[in-house]
Amino acid sequence: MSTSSSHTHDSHVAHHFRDANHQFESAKQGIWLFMVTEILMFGGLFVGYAIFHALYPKMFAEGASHLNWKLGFVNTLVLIFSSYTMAMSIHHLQKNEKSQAVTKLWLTVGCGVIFMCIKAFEYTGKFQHGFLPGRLLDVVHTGAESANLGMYYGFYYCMTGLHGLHVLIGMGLIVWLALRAQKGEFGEDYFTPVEGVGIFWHIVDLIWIFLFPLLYLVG
Amino acid sequence: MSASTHTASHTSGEVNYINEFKGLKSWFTSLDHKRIGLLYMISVLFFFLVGGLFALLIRLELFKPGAQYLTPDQYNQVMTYHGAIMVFMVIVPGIPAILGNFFLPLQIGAKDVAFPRLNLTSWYVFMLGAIIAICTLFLGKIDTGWTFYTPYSIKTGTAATMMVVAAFVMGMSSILTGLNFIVTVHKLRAPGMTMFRIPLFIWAIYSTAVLQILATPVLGITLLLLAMERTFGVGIFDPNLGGDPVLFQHFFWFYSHPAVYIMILPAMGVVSELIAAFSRKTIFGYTAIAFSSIGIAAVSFFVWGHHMFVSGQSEVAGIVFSFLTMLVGVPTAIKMFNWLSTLYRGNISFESPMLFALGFLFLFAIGGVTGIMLATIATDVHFHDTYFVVAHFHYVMVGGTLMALMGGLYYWFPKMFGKMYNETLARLTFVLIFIGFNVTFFPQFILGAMGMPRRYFDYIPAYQSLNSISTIGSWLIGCGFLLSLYVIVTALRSGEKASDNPWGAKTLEWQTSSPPPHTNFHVEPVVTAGPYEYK
Amino acid sequence: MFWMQYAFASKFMPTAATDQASQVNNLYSFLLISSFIACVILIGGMIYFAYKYKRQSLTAKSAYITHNTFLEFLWSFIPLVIFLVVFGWGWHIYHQMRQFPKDALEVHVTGKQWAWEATYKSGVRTANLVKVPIDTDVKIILASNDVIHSFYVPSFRIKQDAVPGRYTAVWFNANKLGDFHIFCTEYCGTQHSGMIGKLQVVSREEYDKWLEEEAKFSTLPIAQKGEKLFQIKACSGCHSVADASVKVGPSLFKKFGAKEELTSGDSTGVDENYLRESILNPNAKIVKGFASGVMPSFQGQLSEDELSAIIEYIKSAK
Amino acid sequence: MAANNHSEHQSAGHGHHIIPAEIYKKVALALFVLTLLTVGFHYLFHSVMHGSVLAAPVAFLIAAVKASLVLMFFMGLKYDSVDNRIIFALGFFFLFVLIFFSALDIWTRVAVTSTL
Repeated sequence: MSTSSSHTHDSHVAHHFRDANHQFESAKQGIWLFMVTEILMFGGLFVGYAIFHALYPKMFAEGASHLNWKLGFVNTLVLIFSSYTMAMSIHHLQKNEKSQAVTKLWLTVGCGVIFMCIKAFEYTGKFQHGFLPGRLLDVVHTGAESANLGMYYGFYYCMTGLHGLHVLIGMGLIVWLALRAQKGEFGEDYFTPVEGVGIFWHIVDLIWIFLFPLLYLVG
Repeated sequence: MSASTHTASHTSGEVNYINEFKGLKSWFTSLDHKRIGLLYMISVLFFFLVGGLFALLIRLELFKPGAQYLTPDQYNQVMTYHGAIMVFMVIVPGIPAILGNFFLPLQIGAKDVAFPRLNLTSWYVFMLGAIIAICTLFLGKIDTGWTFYTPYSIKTGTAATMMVVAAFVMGMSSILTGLNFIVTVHKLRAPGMTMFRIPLFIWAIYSTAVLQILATPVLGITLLLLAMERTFGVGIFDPNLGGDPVLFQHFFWFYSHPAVYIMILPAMGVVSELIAAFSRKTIFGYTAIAFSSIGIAAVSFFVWGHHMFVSGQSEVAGIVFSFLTMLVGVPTAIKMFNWLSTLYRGNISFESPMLFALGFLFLFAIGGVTGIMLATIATDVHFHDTYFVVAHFHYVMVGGTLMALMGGLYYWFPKMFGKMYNETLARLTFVLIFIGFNVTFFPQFILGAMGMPRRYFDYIPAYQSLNSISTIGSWLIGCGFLLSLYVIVTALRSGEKASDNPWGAKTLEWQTSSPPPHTNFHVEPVVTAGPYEYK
Repeated sequence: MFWMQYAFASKFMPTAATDQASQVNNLYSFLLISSFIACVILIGGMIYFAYKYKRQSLTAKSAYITHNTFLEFLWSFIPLVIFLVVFGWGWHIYHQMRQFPKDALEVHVTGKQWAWEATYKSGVRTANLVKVPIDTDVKIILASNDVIHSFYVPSFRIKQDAVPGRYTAVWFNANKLGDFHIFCTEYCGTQHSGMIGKLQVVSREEYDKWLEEEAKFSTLPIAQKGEKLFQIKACSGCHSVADASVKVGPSLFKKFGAKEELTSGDSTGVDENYLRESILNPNAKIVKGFASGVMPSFQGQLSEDELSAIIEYIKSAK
Repeated sequence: MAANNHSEHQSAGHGHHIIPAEIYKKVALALFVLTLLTVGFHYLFHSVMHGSVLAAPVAFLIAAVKASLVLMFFMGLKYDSVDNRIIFALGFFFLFVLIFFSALDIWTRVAVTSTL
């Protein structure tokens, strides 16, 4: 077999792998499998959303009408841009352009910060006006017409909250990557963690791509 | 498996995975899949003991009608803990995490699983979940049954939220294990170990891992929504707020039906190994058994509605699910007949692992045919949620999985620890467990046919005699397991030294020393033939 | 010979008191027999092979048989055919269970923690008792007050969950007189196993007479009406009245006018207002030694008249 | 899965496939445009037509297109091994199974109504 024996065991390769590439491919498959579980977990929420959206279209429309789609729109653009910078950082690493890669990683973190700030701003607004999930929803204050509007906000907080948690975890991971990249630990020979976190970050983006129209626009 | 590994004899005092590093810390930080397998073994067997005690309590209370030792609320808690502990902490992690962890890399000729650090993490995550679950015992208890059906689980004042979080955390551990195993099977097979040369145990573990990956996340989100429901009353599963409690059952069984195959598939894998090894005969229909594992895994996702035939699910859905459930019967039947054919013209010996394997066939045959009775929609209407169901799934889960786990432990014990146990006592454990099991659970089929509902603290006098027999049987099972604990402990302390391949089996793990060295093989094996070449 | 197996199957099952139940029995008998044959083949084959091919010497050669396509086809195909036949048969019977006859006698049955409450069209209400005439189509419309319950009559081989928030239904046509058990088969909390009702099949005349007598209930003296309600609302499941024994909640025997120690440390006199509060808002004051949150609120479930009747009945428990 | 576990090496080799920066730029641009399109359609359906049954399907369709762009290029699935593509597709397939059967039940229930 054409096993490349040029770099059999460098420091990053664990003893049970044949070589760096073997390890990279394995790690990547692991990440993909993990992404499947993410898809199915968020998917469960989407299935619930779809079913109740079909059962209570008016209530969902009412819920969505209280959300500010402009904030969601800006956040969509921010996340897409961050996905782009994340992809580019790997691109730079593959070409061994280490400092550019570091810049792109920090840019990604920056986008994450912006996203979370907008989210926080949005949440505070909702809290103040009494748009809380389930039985906490302030019916009088919000002037809710549908009796179970709390369900919409249940979905809203569950989906965006879980997504936000993923953004935060992703940001933490990218900061860790950026610090390691600054020390020059990644390059064309070894960038497995960046690739893995990258895929994770894109899935976070991908989920938001569905969340934005479903929660803010269609409702 | 005629592998060209070195077969030099190993003298005692050789360095192996057990004695290479010393001290507790070396165990709790070990990345070695074998040591992690043992960590799982100790914890799972401990939880099994706890879950078993709860089971004995249940049977004790049901010895006679009326209140005996427990109040109804206590009984409901005991019943819930028995279910939750046995499902989430014993049977689901059982064979994959103990035997799978230990033997998956060995059987495919790898030095470790793909992600050793993740492997250790998954044990810690599992323990975290288990500890949270155990904590509920002291912080409010739980009485929902392991199924957490809404709206009861929303309304009950017990620590359901905490238990749900525990199940969520243990689910995460299950996902990580599954992920690890899939990549290991895909990427770390030894040279020459093609997918159709891996042992059938690996096919079973592999199919299980696929289920763990695909089904468990939905359980996660379901439990999360349930926790939300309890905390905020979002109304997704609460009928008072426009939600649908039956939808919860759909979500729950989307995981929990595949989960019963997470529990049984690895057992089937173990049995394939045992039957081939003790018949000294190549397995009949390797490909059919391998594909039936994958087939069962795939079809198991399409049948969950058979838990809901009378739940208020529509007639159409009920019929579709009944039809699809029948289809699962086919690969299961294939497996049974293939094992039987493997015995044909074999060279069969009856050491304790083989006894457990044959016991498995016996119990699984009964578990299987009663499964068809439950899949048939008209008869299920009568049997649903009665003791018939209880008996059926104990025949499959306990009679199947626990028999296979015990058989597997006895089979691989010499490899894991390099020591032999007392064979006579081991056979006695089989006799006790097998007889005790049938005495406990066969009467429950009849009780179910008579109409005794499950999760009953008390029952009408007509059911008494069978219940008493069942309770007596449970003591026999208890003695059997206590005896096996004794067999294992004495073997660990003063067992005779085992040879590298006491059974003369052909799979790769028997080609290395007992116990294996830290890196599993002294020389990387090169595989040139299938796993059961007894020519 | 079929009847013998039939007897074998039905021996363990409660009397089949409807046509459908007999049909289910037939299917079950078929399943039992074919299962028995399957087990004989599998287990018998296993024991036979184990005996016949017992190891004589370690070196003895075993046969080298990897597979046999024809056999494998057979034992996949034959079970499949059997399974499909069984499925079709099951479907046929189940379809009848779900086809509700027109003009059936409708009885509303509501599951609540922990009793079955039946309401007839004439307004007659009973607790843990469903009385129906023989040879009549009866449709039970199920609802639930709190959590999921499941209405199960073993003798009729019918079962249906009562799901809160919607109606579900079952129907039957009983062809045998007698009393049959109603069990709850969906776990519903503390008294799940005590939620046993009686399904009484009586002659048409007896049914009509009973219905008429029940209708007179509204003219009963107030304390007797309270006694009835005490049963219907399943108060009697948790509170004893005839003596001081404690069930789930405190006994009400000789309680009126007495003093109660509360968990809060205070004590209160038992008067009409205390009883009223304890029925409508049970968690407001908890008697010492009992847990909070056990008793459901009856707010909105009792009219003022009914409430007075129950209180009158408790007052009479001396 | 590969019948021969060494074959992964041949396809991947040492040099990972480097996706040109130009493609990333184009994909990002396309995603921006599609996001605008989503909002545009929302305006059309909501403010001009005052609600339409098409609103949800169209929004979902655009989101699906965007998601596949992210999957194929940013996540590099287009250039990845067959294994990984199958793995990821399985996730969506079983999600579909979940919604299909849940919906099948809910929309084929025959309503029973109270007659009191």
